[in-house]
Amino acid sequence: MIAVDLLVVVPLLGALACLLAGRFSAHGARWVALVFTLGFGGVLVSLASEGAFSGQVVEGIRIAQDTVPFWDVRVDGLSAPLLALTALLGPVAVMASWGVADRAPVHHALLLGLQAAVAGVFLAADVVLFYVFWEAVLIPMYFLIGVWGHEHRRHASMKFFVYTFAGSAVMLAGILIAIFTIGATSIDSLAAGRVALGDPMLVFWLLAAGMLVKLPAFPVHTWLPDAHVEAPTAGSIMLAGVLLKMGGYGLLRLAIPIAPSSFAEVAWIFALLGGVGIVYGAAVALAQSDLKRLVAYSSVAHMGFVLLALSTATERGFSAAVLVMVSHGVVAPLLFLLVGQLHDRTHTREIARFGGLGALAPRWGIALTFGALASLGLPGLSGFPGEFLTVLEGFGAWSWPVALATPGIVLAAAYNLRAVREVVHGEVAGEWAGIRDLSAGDLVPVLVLAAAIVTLGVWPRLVIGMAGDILGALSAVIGTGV
Amino acid sequence: MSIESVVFSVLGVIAVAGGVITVFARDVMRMAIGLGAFLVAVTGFFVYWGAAFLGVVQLFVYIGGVLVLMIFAIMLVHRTPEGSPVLETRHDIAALAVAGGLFFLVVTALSGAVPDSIDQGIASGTGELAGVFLGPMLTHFEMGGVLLLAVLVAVVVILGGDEG
Amino acid sequence: MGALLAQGWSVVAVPLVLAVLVAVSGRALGRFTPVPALAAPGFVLAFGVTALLEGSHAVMSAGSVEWLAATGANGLSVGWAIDGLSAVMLVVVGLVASLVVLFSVGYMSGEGGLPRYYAALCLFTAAMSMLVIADGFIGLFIGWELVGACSYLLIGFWFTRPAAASAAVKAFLTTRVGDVGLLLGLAVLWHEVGDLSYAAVFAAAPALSLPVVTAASLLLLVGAIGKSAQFPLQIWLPDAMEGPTPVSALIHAATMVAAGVFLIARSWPLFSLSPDALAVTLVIGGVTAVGAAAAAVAQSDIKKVLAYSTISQLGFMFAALGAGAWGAAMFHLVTHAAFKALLFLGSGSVIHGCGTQELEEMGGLFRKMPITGVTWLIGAGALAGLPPLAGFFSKDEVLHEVLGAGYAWAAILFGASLLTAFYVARTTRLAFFDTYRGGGHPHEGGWSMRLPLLVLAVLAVGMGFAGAWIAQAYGAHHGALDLRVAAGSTVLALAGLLAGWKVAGVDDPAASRAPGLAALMRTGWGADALVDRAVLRPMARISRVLYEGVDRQVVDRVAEGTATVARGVGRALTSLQSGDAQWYATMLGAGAVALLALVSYVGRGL
Amino acid sequence: MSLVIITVGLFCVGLYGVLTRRDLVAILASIEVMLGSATLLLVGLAAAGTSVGATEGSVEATGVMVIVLAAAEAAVGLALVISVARRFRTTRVDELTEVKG
Amino acid sequence: MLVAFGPHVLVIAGAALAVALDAFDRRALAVFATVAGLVAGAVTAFVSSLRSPTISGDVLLSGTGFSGTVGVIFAIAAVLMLGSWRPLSRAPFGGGLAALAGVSVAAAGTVAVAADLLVVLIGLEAMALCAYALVWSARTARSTEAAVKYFVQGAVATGLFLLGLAILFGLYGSSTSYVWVRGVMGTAAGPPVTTAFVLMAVAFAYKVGAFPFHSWALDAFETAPPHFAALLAGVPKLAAVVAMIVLFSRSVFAGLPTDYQLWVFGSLAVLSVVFGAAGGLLQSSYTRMLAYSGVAQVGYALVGVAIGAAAMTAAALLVAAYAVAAGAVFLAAGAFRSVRPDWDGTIGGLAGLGKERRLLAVSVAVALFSLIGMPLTAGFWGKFLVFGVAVSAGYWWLALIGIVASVISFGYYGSVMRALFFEPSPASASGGESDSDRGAESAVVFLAFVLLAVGVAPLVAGLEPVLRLFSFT
Repeated sequence: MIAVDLLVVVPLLGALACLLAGRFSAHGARWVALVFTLGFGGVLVSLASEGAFSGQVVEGIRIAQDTVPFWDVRVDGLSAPLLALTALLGPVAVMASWGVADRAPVHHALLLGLQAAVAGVFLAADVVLFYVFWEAVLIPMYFLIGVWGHEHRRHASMKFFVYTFAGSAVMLAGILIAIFTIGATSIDSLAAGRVALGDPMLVFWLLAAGMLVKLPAFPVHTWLPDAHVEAPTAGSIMLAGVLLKMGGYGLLRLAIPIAPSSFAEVAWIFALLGGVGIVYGAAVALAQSDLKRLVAYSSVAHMGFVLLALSTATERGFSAAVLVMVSHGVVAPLLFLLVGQLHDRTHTREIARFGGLGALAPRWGIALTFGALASLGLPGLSGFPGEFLTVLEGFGAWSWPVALATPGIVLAAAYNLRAVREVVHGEVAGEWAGIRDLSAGDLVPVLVLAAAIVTLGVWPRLVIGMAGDILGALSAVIGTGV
Repeated sequence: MSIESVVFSVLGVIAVAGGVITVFARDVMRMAIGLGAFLVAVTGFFVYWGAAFLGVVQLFVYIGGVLVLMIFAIMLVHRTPEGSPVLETRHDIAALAVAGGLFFLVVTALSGAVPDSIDQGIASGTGELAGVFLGPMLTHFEMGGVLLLAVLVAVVVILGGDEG
Repeated sequence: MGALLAQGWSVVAVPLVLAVLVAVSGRALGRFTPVPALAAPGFVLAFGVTALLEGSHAVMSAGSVEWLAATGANGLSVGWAIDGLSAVMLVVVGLVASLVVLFSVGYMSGEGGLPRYYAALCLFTAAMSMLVIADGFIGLFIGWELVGACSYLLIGFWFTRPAAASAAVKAFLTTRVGDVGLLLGLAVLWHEVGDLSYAAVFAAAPALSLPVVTAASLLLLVGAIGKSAQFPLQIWLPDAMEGPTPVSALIHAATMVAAGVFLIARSWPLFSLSPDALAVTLVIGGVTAVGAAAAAVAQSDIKKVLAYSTISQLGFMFAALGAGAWGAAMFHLVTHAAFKALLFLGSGSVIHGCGTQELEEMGGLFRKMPITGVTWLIGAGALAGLPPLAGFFSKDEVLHEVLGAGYAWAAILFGASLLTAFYVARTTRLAFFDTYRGGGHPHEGGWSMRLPLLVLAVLAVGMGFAGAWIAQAYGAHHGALDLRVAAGSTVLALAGLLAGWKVAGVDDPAASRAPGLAALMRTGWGADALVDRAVLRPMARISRVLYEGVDRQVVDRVAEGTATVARGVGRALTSLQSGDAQWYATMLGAGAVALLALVSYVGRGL
Repeated sequence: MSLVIITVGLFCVGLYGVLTRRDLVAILASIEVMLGSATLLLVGLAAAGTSVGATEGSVEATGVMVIVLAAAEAAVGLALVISVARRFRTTRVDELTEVKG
Repeated sequence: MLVAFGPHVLVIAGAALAVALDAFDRRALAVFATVAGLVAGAVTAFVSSLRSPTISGDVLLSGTGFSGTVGVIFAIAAVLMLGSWRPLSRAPFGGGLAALAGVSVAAAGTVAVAADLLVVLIGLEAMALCAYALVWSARTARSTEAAVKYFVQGAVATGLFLLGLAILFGLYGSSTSYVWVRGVMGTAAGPPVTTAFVLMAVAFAYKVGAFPFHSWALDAFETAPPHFAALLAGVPKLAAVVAMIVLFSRSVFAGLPTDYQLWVFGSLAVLSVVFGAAGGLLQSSYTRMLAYSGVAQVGYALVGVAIGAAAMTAAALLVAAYAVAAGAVFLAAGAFRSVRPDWDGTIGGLAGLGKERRLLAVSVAVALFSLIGMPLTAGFWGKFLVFGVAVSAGYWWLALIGIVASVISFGYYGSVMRALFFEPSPASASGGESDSDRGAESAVVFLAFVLLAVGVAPLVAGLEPVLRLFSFT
């Protein structure tokens, strides 16, 4: 019997251990961080024995039964895949930031804190706890960007914090209304007592606002490119990998269950935002001259798929949304990891300055090509099942208008392959003649992510199998129209 | 016209005149005189209403206070080239609006709530007063002591120290 | 045998595993890398033959897994269902692929990055197999996309050549446009039927309303057009010649580009219900056949000639499909696979021999490279449609069917075959006869290059007589030889050959007579320029405007603007703190007055 | 009523003085007028007997406390004014505008 | 009576002792005497907070949250006084200043629990008089100027309160105790009552520094000695807010239709929030920025006051959290100064301090996050409850304004963290001899720890333990 609570506790202990170890040796702190992030995975795996990955609900410990305890954590089919994602990206992020020299222990402690907070978001079964973790995520991320970021890190960190904090603040208003009109804080009871809401539409939009910013959906996405470009590699990995997922997760976990009928009423807006995001994000990505910014905008496009999938309000649509989220949660980190490794070597991300790197650093070149193909949704890789299902279901729900979003699919291929052509292919840029190819150490995280990408692409049921029941129930609730 | 109303009117006139002079006089001495007149008139009211003790307190506290005030005033007040102390006033519409508005609103609010004439006075000896202070108003008394302690220390701190 | 057949998945799995093996252990295997690479298509071939020998055109082996179902079955399964059609395709794929790998041993020797090359070939074999054995549209689509990816990788094999890199991207993007159509077609079917397995869709098809069927068919057609480089998506195939020649033979002549034809043949129960869709297919096929043939006439690069020729021949197949004869189309597909692969490998041997692709720098190679020459002549004859070569029979059947569909289109196709014979003769003479104009020392390749040529040559000769048997294998009727058509086309072919031969003698006649037209034809009717002006440049401009104009100037400006606004408000408010104590006191009093006023207002009940 | 008008009027006059007098000494004087008139109102209204069941002495006691309070205000105020005069060699409040923004 | 006033008496006694000790120039001892008085007062207050609420002599409330508030006020003050031990023991009349601080805190404690208009008035006055001197005690030109301006505005405010008192006492008086006035007044909501209501509301709004009665606060908190700014910024507000809700919503003016409280304090709240948040964005001076942010924080508290009795607990918790956090950040200013004697007082001047004094900087960050209202800090629960009550009272827009303003507030709170952690230390870092003020630093760290503890504990233990301290029933 392993307590679910450990998923929050272990990384926090890890953060402390990191700081302590840092007093003696920075390198030791790295290993400590790695061990604890792996420990997180270990806890999660051991939870499998209790059915955490077969859609079962695994409750955490309830402290202080008598009073009103906000601490109520559990793993269920919806959170399990995202927790697995968190477990996967934790070590990857640590390995990706192995070379951080400046205050490395603090850096890794913040990473672990971030992991704890994100895990908390996915674990929380109580809306207050959910919000607490939701906000707590900002703090380590803010410092990661601000301290270890690149040229414009100060502005970027401020923008990231204020922008997303604004979103979640609005969300807080919604949460408050829900709590104090329904008179409960556990998400289940909120969903159960939703009829008490005087103005569900207001509540829904207040809640959704925060999540749409986090996702991010067009037109509230502009914090993302800045944050990504300036963030250190590990920060980008966590940001793209799990932080963005909080948005979609929040919609499925909180906003839709509390106000399903309102959601059904405005689903078309979500479809619209999603469709626009798909095309817009891809088109803008096509215009980027900065490799990292390109990847950032591709995230906007992918999150557009999530919105479109959600808007169908069917079980399969929700499954598609989860698939896209998880897939993007491994593909984008891979790309950011590779871009980061390139930046470590060349200290630039200017696409124009590269060329023929495939000849100079074959391993890296192959990896980037692989990542690009995954990102453009090639079958057999993780991107395909979700986007494929999204289009099928989207057509079912919205019919021909969905065709307007499909140019995004071509554009996705365009910007990804353009990046490959300009950077990996083409004339060899003599500037980087002596560039180091990926070392074995660099390869480990790359291979881990690549393996995940292939696995998800070949066997998507791994993910949707867990969430199916919950999502089915959710779409059924929407069907009832209450 | 009863003797009461006559007394009342006289005191009122003095008080108003004194107050107005205090606020508008350019010359320090005039201001001092005006303030004195105002305070005396207030004292007069107290006595007239039978609150003799109150009057006495007022007299002592303020005559002392005002004397001190005036001495310092004449010491400190900014002087013209000719050497005569001048008190300048910047009349401004905002201040006038505030004062006027307050007057209007308060008076209209109180109109009707209070009788036109004073029909009864306050008659109480110092004994009763002591009784009150040691009885129901003990806390007030203590607080007054605290207040004076604060004043004492504050004044010492502010004036006692050299320009540290 | 049956045991093997039952395990349909293996025909995908084995090449896949071998691909991984080659990719991983390529460096270790060294010069033996091709061995496992050869095993992959070999297995496919063996499997296909086994299936073919079953002699049944119905489904012989099937199986599937629920793939995208969260819970239970929801019609999104992936699986295999091997029938005659798939068997024939498997044989084609396996055979050509094996020969191409064999050919590559000689052709690619000494190249860098061979593991990548052979791994991609194996992967392609796997993907192509998946495409053909799929039991439903999902499996087909997966294979469909994967072969595209392999094509991308192989065209860009020499990725440091900008031309190759660009060609790879161009190929992928152009086909991707078609794929989107296919995807939407699937969406329509999914929406209407709720199940994407062939069985379910075809069972439900007759019940569907005609507009739905037409819409679905046309969308599938879009996909086919993209893959098979039909008008208006033909532009990528000529550029694809940047890839290694064996790749061109396999992917861009024999198998992948034919997938479009296979798709329509496969979904015939659907297409056959929609006359409009068939009509469109016919039009596209006809236009492409003649247009591409004309473009081929003006090419100076031997591979470009073959590329346009491929487009044109695929046009024939589409025309046949449009005419309602999927059997004829498939037959032509099979024969074309043989003789076009032969021609490509032949050209490869030529290029290998004299190190150029320019016809101007060839000539008189027949004597210098006899085997290549002979086999080339056979292939050329087949392409031109000379009896009794394979091309003759299949093209005869196609023309016969189109004739049945309408004289106009038949006339166009006859014209196309005339042009075909013309450019065949021209190319052949320029390359193999007269005197050698190049600077190199042309020579035959090794046995590994000769053997495939011979095998394919044999097929190009013999296959024509196996028409009935092949048709029976995939269960289509095989009409007897239509002598009128045969005679006509033969005459046309001879005429074309003669003309072509003569013209080839003169120095660039077309250019001298009608330079404009020649240039237009050489550029494939200026399609690239058109696309560049109509699509690429506008798209680039739009995306730049969206980013710099909209995203930075508007969307982000608004977000950042809120901060500016807040500071502005702050500046206005802090101007109250003038430092004047009496002003502060005035504010205080004013506040009191305002509140008093407010309250007396509230008192009167708001 | 006349009492109210007189006292409130004086209060406002004093307030006006505080808001307009330039010299801290004069401001102090104006403050005295404000507080004095307020005290006057307090005692006066009580004397007017509008208050219910007044216990003997409580009014005077209250008045005394108020007077003490006003005196305290004046004392500290004066101390501050003197320190200002010492430091800035002036008691003009309009010359004290260093702290702002 | 003694139960109610006992704690205050202890504090005052400590202060008096401090005065005496100062006379013998034993400043350090004087400070400790004050602290001792505060601690004793806090302890007794906490003890009596276990009793049920009583009102002694119609004058002072005690028991439950009332004593609890007093205890919190004294406790915070005690920590802050300890933290300011070094500067005080070095300042001329340090003991006297300590005594003044003690007296003002005692007065604040009285105001918080007073049930008598006159006592409230005297208490406010005592606080004010001490505050003038404490602000002045920086002995700089700016502080003198600020003090005298503070005084001018204070005099007007006192006058207004006195006017209101005169009206109430004159009309319903002979006693100024809430119980009495309320009894006589009944539910009469005539113009005189509303007038008195507004006049007193203004006096309180001035005391807490709400817009447009805030000007003194900006100058005072900027120029005062940091350790006294720390004391004056938080503690009096806690007292005043509790007193306001008692006076305006629970006793004397409870008879008024709630519209009055809502409109008066609601409008003040919105104005203050907007002014503080927007104005803070422009400040370059660390302490002045904090002063501006204080105005915004008062706005949040006034949301609670506008709602009234229902929000009393929430508002008290919010202001208490603010008092702790404000104490920490202001005290930190002194600590910064001692680390960097050549600090120009600007936010930018703090560049790189995060590396030099990590624990101090992190604690400041915690306090700032609490001021923002981030979860995991006490500040979150304060806002959570206040806005929650506002929402449940149907004023979700009031809550939304507050929430959005707290987002804006990150603009200036964040700039401090940015300077501390993101900026490199200036090249000429070691200008002047740096000897860090351990006392102040450890006080800051302790306060930050309190904020964290109160912020995290409720997650697992529920809010009850925290709220028990501020339940006024």
